[in-house]
Amino acid sequence: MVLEVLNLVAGYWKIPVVEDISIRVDKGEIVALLGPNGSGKSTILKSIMGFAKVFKGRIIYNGLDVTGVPANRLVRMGIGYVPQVSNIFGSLTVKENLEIGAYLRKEKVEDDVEEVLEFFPELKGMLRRRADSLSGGERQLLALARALMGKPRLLLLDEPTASLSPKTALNVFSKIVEIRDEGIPILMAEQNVLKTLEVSDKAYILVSGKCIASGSSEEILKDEDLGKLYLGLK
Amino acid sequence: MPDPLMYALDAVAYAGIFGMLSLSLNLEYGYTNLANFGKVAFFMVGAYVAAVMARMKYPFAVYALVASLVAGFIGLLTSLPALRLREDFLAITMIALGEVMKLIVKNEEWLAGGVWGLSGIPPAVVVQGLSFRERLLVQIALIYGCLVACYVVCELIAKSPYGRVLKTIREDELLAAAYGKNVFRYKACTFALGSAVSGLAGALFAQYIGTVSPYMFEPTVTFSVWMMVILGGPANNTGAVLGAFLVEGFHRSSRLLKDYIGLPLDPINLQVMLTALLVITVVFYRPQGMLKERITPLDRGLLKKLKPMYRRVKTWVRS
Amino acid sequence: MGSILNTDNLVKRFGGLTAVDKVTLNVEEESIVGLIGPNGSGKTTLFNVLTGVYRPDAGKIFFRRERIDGLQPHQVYIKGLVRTFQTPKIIQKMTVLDNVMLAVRNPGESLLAALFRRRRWMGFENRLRERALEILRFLGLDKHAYTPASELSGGQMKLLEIARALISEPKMMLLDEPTAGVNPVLAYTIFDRVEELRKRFGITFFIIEHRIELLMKYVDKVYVMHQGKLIAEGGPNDVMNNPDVVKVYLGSV
Amino acid sequence: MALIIYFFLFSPYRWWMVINWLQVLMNSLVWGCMYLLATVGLSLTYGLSRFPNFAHAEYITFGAYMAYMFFSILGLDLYLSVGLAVLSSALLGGLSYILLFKPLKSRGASLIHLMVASIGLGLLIRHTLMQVFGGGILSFKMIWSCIFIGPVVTTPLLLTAIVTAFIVAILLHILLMKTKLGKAIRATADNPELAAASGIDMDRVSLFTWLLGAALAGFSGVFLAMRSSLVPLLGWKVLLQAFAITLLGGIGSFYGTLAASFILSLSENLGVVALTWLGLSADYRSAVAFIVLVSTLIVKPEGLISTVKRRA
Repeated sequence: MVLEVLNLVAGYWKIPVVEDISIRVDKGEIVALLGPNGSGKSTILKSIMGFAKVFKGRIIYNGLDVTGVPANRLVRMGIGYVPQVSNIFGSLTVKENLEIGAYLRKEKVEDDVEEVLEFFPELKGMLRRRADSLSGGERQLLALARALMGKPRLLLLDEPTASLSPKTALNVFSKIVEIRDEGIPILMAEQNVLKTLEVSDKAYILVSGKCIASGSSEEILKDEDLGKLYLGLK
Repeated sequence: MPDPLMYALDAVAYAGIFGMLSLSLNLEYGYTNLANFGKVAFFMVGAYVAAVMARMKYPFAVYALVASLVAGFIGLLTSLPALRLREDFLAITMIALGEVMKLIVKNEEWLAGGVWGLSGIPPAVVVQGLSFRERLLVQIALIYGCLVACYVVCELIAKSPYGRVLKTIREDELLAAAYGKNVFRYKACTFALGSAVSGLAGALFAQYIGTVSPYMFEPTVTFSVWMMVILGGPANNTGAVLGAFLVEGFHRSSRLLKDYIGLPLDPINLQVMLTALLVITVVFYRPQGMLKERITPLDRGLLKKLKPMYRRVKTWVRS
Repeated sequence: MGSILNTDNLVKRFGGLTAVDKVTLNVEEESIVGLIGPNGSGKTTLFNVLTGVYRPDAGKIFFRRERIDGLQPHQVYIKGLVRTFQTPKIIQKMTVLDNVMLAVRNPGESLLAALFRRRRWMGFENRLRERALEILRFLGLDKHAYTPASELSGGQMKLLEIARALISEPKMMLLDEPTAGVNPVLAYTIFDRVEELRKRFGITFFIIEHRIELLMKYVDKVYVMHQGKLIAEGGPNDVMNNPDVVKVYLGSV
Repeated sequence: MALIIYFFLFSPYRWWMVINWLQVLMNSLVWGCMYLLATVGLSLTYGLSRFPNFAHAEYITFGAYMAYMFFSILGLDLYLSVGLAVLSSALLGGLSYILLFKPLKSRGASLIHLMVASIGLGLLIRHTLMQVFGGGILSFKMIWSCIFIGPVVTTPLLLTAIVTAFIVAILLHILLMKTKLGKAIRATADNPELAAASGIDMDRVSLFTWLLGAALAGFSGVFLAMRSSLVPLLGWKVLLQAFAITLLGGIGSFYGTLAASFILSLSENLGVVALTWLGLSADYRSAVAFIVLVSTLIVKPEGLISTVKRRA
């Protein structure tokens, strides 16, 4: 078991957004957090990273209680995080974005850049461009690549395919599967339910901050009224 | 050894003048969150306009009015470019304005006497045959008359729907705009009013001291006024005046400390250093100031009348 | 009953991103209309364009047959179109009552009136206060009328937002996620109140809501937004059985 | 229009011929270098910590006084004195960040409170210096021989200043663009949350930036004081220019600051020419900075090079 979230109550300022959520991520798994927007998916990821307020509950990573540990130390412990918006450094070049991803490692990162570029050939020709000149899909790939540069042992992805065209989204999904196959477990919030269930191993369905269904992706996918379940209509 | 009573009265007069500056900054910063770091510029404009006009033998009422109008107008004009932007831009613009205004009075000898300043400004009220002390008392009466007027104006504003709009703008500009308030106009209006009050304080200052020179209007003056508001309590007019008294008392006592205890420090340096330390301490440990902002409905008197009415309505609804 | 708000090919771009893409919609008078769509589909941006926070790059907005595009937010408000915000915008350092009362344009809001003609606005203020108390009672907040707004709970803050929007006697209200961060019981209360307001005062509602299960019980019509475009409209059942909508929410395989 | 051009070029009073334009250019270059050193730290800390540090002026003054102390009072070697002065300035900047601004930020102090605290700190430093060294005018008893390059007069000090500024600019370029630390500084200024999520320790990066910024400010102070004299208002007198440059260049942008420094110094020197022509006092040169400041706010509030993220 890599990550375990126990009875989490989290939110912003005074308002809890998610209530009593428990999540488990095991080795080599893609675990999906699904639910309409406002259901608290992002909040869960942010509270793991320490960007949202944890009112109750515990977060355990590799057997250590990491509740309230600042983000830069979590990164040092091997957690990679890709936020949904502003997930790149717009005023830096693509190459610099990648180098910042490997900030914590002392050794030369040139080889890693090459390696990650093998993984994301789309980024190859644009290393010297300012990152805010990239298109939406390229930004998302860059964000993923940046997180991978840190050689994470757990990756948290917040809606990696939001506002991407279907084709680009498919590309991102296939990258995510490849990352999993490299042995990095992934906890991702997603809105593309069907596609996500197809690639994920386990899923939690959240509605209005509560978990209304969980289980292996196959089981959930089999549910005939998936749409209604997902929107909380069932 | 100076006359201690005179010294005390002088301090009281100063506190009155600075009380007005403090009230005006409270209006801008405390209620509207406008960072006017150029308070001294408007104070100086008021003082110089008053000095020039008083030497031309205009009566006090006229030159005080003109001084406030000119200061208010300059305030309005220079704040416009920065008002739509973030508060730090206004702060920088205003601090720069203070320096530029000083540059003008230093260099325009024909108008403002250059580095030597203007002297021989007659006091506003001249009564024949008064002793020095009595004349000082007349001055204090005049200054406190103006202070009370300013206080009343500020309180009326704070306890009116206008003040409620200012507070709304301070907390959330977008909210104010979404509920029909022309944020820009309110800010500009408040800034102009605050500057005008500073101009009036400047006019009082000029006729009280009898001479003006560029060296009286250093940025430390602005800082003292900020100190008064922050120490007294932003968005609390009583606090602002209290702050003025406290800071003035603090300044005087640090000077006395030098005179009577004989510290080997320059009094001005000591005063500024202690003030700076105090302000940092207050910002650190009590940013809400001595007197907190009161969270009450607009008009207490009105409320008292209203509560029984509210109760009556309640029983009526229940029956 | 005619239409109260309609837009014609409304466009708003941010750099290369088209946040609102040729939106043409029509809200009937005295109806409750929902606006749903996945995150980042441009719903809140649409609200911001409608209320003048952003200037549209193209297209027209008509409110009661009057052009309102290009107006400043405070001018839009004066026309009778009022909005609430996703995260409640509550002035912490005011009482609950003042938080409500600030919404109304008041003769005492001019500097001169505040100083010299106090009689004139005080009467208005008193009447306004009574109305505010009435509205607070309607929403169950009257007990807290004189407490600082910072002492309210998250759900109560949402109600306070609605109270504030109500007192301005709008013709139409735009509610941005009125039930986000609110417990289910209170969420139903909020929607019950909305329904009641529509009946009693004839206010039109346009509501962004994520709790689709809740929204569907109350609305007359739903618009579905996706990547800045309106992809479906119609009654709740039609929309929820529309394959395009399901596809938007569940994604494609 | 044609008349004006005709008058400008062929009028018998060709006043502009009398002016040594090369000298004006030279002065602009010198001042641009001084401004660059004085401003770059202000701009970087402003971009990173998101508030204008008014005490930056006092880092300049402090550096100058420290150099004076080491060189003229303690009689140390010139280069050593300057080095020590720069170090002590850096120390002052670092301490003010650790002891004042960082705890204030973590307490959630408002922007205005931060600005007030920085003004307070500035006054504290300035008056402490005045207490120790007196409020009068001091000077580094050094005599600079004049060097004539064609029609241009200069001194070895000014040439050194130019060379130093260019070296510093190149080093800064290398630091910010090529090293890991520099990239971390830019990343943190760009997007603090993502920087933290990349493992960057924001406190360390900020501390380094404050040290660096104050060190450069102190360096510029040494040159400013050696050029003319040492007064307690040394730094305050260039603060207006520093802010004009920061806003014109774009807050937190190194290249913007670089360009804006020379733009401002050129416009100031041209302004002085215009002022003498109009018969006004040359003291008004700092009004040029004010005009630049205000017009930046009106025309392009984000500055020449915006590091602030654009939406989406």
